[in-house]
Amino acid sequence: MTAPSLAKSRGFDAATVRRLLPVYGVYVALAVLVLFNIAWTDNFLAWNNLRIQLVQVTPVVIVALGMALVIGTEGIDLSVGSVMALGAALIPLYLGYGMIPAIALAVVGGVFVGLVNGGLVAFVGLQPIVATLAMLVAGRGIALVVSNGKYKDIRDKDFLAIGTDAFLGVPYTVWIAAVLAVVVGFVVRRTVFGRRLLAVGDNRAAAQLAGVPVKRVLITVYVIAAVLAAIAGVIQVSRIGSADASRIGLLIELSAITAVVVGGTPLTGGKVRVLGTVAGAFLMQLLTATMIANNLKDSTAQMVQAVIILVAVYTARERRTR
Amino acid sequence: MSASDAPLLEVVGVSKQFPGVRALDDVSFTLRAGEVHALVGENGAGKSTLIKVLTGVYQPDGGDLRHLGKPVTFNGPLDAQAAGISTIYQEVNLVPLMSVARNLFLGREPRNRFGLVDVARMNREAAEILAGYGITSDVRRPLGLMALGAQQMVALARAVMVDARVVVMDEPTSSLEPREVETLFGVIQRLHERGVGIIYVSHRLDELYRICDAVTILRDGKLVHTGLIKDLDRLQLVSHMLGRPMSDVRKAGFTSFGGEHSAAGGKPVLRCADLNSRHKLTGISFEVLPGEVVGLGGLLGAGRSETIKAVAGALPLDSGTVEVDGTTLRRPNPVAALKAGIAVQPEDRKAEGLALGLSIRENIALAVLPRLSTAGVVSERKIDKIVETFISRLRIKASGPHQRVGDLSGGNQQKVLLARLLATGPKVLLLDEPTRGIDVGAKAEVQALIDELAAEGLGVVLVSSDAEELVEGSDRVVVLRDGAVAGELRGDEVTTEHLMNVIATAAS
Amino acid sequence: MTLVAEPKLEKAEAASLRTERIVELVQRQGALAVLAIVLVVGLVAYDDFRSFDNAGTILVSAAPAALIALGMTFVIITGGIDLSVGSLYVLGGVLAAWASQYGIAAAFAVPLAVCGLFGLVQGLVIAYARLAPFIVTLAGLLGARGLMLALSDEGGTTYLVDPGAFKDFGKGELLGVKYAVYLVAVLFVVGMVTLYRTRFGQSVYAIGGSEDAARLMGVRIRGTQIRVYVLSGLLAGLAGSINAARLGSGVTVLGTGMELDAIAAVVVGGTLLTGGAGTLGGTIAGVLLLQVIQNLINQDGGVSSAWQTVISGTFIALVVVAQTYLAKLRRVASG
Amino acid sequence: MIDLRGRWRPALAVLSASALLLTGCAKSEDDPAAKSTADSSAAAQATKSASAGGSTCDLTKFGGQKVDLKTATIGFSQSEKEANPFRIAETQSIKDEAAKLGIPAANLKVTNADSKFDKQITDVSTLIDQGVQLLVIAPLNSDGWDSVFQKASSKKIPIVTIDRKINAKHCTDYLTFIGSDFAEQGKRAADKMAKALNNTGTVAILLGAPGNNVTTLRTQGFKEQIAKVAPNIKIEFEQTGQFSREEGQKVSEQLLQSKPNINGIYAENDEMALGAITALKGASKKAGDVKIVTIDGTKGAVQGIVDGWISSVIESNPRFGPLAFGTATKFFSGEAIPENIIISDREYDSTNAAADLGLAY
Repeated sequence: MTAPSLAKSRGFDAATVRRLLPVYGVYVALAVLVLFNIAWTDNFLAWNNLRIQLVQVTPVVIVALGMALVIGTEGIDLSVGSVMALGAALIPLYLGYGMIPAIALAVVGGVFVGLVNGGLVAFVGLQPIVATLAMLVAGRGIALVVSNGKYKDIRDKDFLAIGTDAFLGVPYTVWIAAVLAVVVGFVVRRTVFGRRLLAVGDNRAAAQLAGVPVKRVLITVYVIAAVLAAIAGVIQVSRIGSADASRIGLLIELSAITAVVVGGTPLTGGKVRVLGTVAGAFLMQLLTATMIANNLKDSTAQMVQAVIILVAVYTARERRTR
Repeated sequence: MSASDAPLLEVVGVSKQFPGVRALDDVSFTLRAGEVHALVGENGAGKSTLIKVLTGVYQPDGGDLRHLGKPVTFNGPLDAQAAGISTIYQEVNLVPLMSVARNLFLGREPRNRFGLVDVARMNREAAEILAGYGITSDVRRPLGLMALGAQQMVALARAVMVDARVVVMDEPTSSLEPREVETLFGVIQRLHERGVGIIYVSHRLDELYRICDAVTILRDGKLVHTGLIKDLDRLQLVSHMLGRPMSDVRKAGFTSFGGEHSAAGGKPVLRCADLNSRHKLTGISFEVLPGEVVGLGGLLGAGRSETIKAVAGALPLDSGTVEVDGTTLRRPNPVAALKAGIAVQPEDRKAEGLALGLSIRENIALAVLPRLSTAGVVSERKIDKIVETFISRLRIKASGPHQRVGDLSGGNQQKVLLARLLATGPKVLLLDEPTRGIDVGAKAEVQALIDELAAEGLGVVLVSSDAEELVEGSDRVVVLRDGAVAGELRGDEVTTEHLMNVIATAAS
Repeated sequence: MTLVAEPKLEKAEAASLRTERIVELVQRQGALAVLAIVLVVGLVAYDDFRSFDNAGTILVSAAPAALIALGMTFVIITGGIDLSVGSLYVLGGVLAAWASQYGIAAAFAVPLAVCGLFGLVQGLVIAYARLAPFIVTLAGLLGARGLMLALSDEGGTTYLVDPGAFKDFGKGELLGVKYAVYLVAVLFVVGMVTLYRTRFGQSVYAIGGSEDAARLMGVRIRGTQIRVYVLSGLLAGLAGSINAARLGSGVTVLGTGMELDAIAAVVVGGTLLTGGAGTLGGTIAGVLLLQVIQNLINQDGGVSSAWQTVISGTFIALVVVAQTYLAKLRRVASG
Repeated sequence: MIDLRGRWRPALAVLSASALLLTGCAKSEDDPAAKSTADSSAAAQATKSASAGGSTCDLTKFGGQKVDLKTATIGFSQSEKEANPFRIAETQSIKDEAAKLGIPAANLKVTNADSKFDKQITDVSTLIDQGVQLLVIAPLNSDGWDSVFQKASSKKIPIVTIDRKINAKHCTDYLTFIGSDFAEQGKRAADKMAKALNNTGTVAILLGAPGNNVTTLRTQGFKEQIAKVAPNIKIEFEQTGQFSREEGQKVSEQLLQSKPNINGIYAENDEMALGAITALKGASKKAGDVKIVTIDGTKGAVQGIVDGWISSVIESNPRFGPLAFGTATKFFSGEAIPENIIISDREYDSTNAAADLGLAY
């Protein structure tokens, strides 16, 4: 929106607000929360604090990016948390070969789960929620089996540096998330795959008849989501310094889905808002941070969160004019 | 029925406003007992809105609604149903997963003395009622497993089952075949005799003149004409609908096909040989020459749409070959078919044709994305170019290329779909009911376009339930029956009479 | 089309109808069939599995899960989903234990009222604000858990069930089977009658099958939606209640992942997540199946907890894949 | 149905290849800490108060039958996945002791409730159905065992609960509780904290999982004792770290930003403390800047003392095997068993951490 159009804001009536809210609602909410924190939370604007928020939000952002793509195809991926655990569990297993092979294998683990998810959805025709629910259960099991049920401490300096060191003052993990967000944004907006993905999400039968390789698109989407989740798992391991398959990524699917939906991507598919998703993840992160910083009780925190999710999703919902 | 003169249903000066559109503007309409009242107009004229006001789906912004002379307000479909108004919609609006009987009785199931649904009685009664409509299949089966026409019959049976005083029929014949249409007309006759008022919406002029007493014409949300249908000839009716002078309409005729195409001969651009698919197709063979329009005739369920899908690679084949320009498709699937130059326009444009939530631009470019991109990255410039070309060539009316396709009128949606097909630079066009559910003006444009494309040398396969359209638009007609070829009409044989003849003899 | 072709196709159609029926039966009762197989395997392989006591353990353990799955079946048939049930289950238990000091009636009534109200709010939001059930009940999951923590002093206080009628209900047996099992059985019968033989039940199927069609056919969409979420909330609260009676206290560390277990049981039982089709018989079979498998893993005793989850996940996938395959077969058979 | 020809072969290949890769040829880092765990008798539990004035229970009072442990069926119900050192050591200790006593592996039936309380109740019921003659339970929660007691007492099966107590009637519902006094652990942690901070400062608590008796008691004990011995220490922050390292780290990171004046962190288990250390490192704090007191006594935490990050660790000894089986043997031989067998937990601080590292688990 340019300045002149704001100037003649007589046209800025209820209808305009209604039209713009789904798109910009999440940013408004984010701004409100930031203002609240500036006013009430100590040291909020300190760079260190912002850095911590950025670092903590990265896993959710990365997972949510994949989730947004899956939701764009009218699917859902509940298995991301387990894939994170699997990626995490694979790291210590192969760190003996060095950092790169270990990360590569964690990614291969993600590809593996993604292929299974995608295969179940595309070829067998399972409901995404069921297919990935099965993988949610089995995936963590596999992660535990792989890691022998125990967590492992990591000592590889290079690997730990990913989680602790920074470039230009910004931690590597944040760079990684930013690059991934840009790449996903580019994929959605500018690539054949992105367009096809949206068409599949909007109308699968039509996409099929228009010559879109629907199955390949679906499988690719689930593979991407799983790979992103595995990367998030790797980052988490490097940050914590230990790979705990029973804990890593627990319930992250819910945070990711919330971030995506709050960001204005409808669960009905056919639309992906990458920037909105990132903003949605920040909103949820800032929300928890605010509540921890102000030492709210867990019970209050959860109830407040519930209400805010509802309000955010309500404003972000699509209003169809008929 | 009492001899009261009060009309069954009356709307006076009703208006209905939607964001940006005035769908109904001071419209009045009267339905009397025993009257079959045609409601006509182009798409977007306000017919559907008026029907929804009458059936309680919408509440009008202004004006009165009177039932048997008394003012009423319907707050929902239930209120209208309670007042004896039943509706049959164009697209079958029943629940496919529920059994036929449960669909028939939904909301008014017979109950036993414990207040529970009496399933045995319900099934028995359902079977009896449907037998009256010529349907003898098991009423306990899910409705979705029945043929479309039969489903429409169930919807009809449901609508008139109760003591309906008013029955609204929104294009009821669009998915019926001739025999079923006759059954429907029989039912309408019976209702007429019982004094039931019928509001009949249809694009098919023949039907209107056959069964209707009165006609109301809407255009752009306004009432244009209302009166007895016998006082209005066809040309007058069409000119009222289109808002064009009579002379223009006369020149154009009923369909806009120009007649014979100069199929210069040469090698067939499409050759299908012995297509077989279990339960659906048996030994279908035909060929299409460049510049030729080949019609696929036959009753609904005869295998027309299935044949189209099979050629387009969307229906798995047990055996048979599809050959385009002399090259046989190795593995029939939509991607391969498209690559070979086959473009298909499916019968149900909303379910299988368009991504309604996406823009015109995305829809047109969808099938040719690889061509408009380098290394998987699309070129916006190339897309813009191709989209602009087709928007102007097909005269797609929209606020711009970024408008959502779902917000367009049916005719423009169909054009977007055709634009997508043409953008692929096809050699063969498969058109399944290209003019169904679009208004008269758009229909003419689409028909003219088909002619034009054939003239450019494309092979066209045309499926249409509208016998006139099929006959006037095609150079040859291949008639199907029970998933097999029953006969072929060539040259002078391509007339409605011959077509009916082949279908009739084939069906016996 | 039927009018034309009926007489000729009769024979072929009769045959394909028969195939269709068989496939449909297997698909509907697939969970039951697998359950039977698993039971036979268990009976043959493990001595202790055969005991009457073990059957009782399976039934009584399955009781709360069965109640939750009962409500979930209604919700899923309408095409919705309810993620809040796990939290409502814990909340219901805490409330029941607290209320037991005022007698057995209060111990049942308070959780029912609160959880029913929770369901009502969710139903209202889903029906009127038209938000996706997934998100609404996800918020409900957080909200109900927060409420439970607030009531129990951040989980620090565990209310004990007062000795009295409510506690006796938890302990009581008839013919060696706990009262709760009878209660669940009765509720399932009531549920089946409601689902198959009342207009409300018909509306549930109609909405899930096609919301637009149902609306035009005069079904009260919002009313039905609200009612299924209330029902689901009530049943989750009741499940919490009977569990509190059994455990003798309002345990606060329960219920995580319960919603996913319930969804899995319902889906394994042959109910489509897309809505419009499903049976309560299948749901019972699904609940028991998951419980029996767990029991068999325990009987074996040699399976590590990591492998247990792998087995459960794979099993869910296999059953659902088999069902999808059968559904396809059915469509083919029906031509 | 599933069409896996042509183009999909690569996918299939990747699937099988990755499956192969994931299973075979793993190579982890060299593990210097993988020296044999000091399973010396020094690490075993020691009884602190075996008969601290409470009632006792013997075979006649309980009404059970004499059982020979060597041939008996014994059930052990573990509450959480053996993913953290405490649970690993606990289960291992039970199994090792059983083997030592010559109990055949088939007679020791082990279940794991995977942190689901419902499942633990069912697990124990199943164990009872299987005819176990002795139950060792590591309960997930202290309340909610009525149905189990009802079943077990009708069959007169003695129940030994370890590490967490069950709130129930001694000698009718269960035989004895073996474990630490959690409130006492909290109090000892408070003493250590007071000492480390010289009785003044601001302290944050990383709470355990909410709704857990361990959390409740460790918090309660700590707060009471701080109020008593060091009223000048203010507790300014209490947030749950869910007993996990990841959450502990996250919460500590937030804490260090919003309350930079914090001098001490009391973590209710070692995992959260280790998370807090990572957070401190991330905030460029040096070892000792913030005093950390924690409970459990895992190797990682004791190493933390050696490295200077942690002030002291109160042990919660998980090696219940010898004591549990020893108590059961005594009971079946007719001896009276006290209601609570409280073990004496070690504590580690800078004076003994390096030397006693081998005792940690």
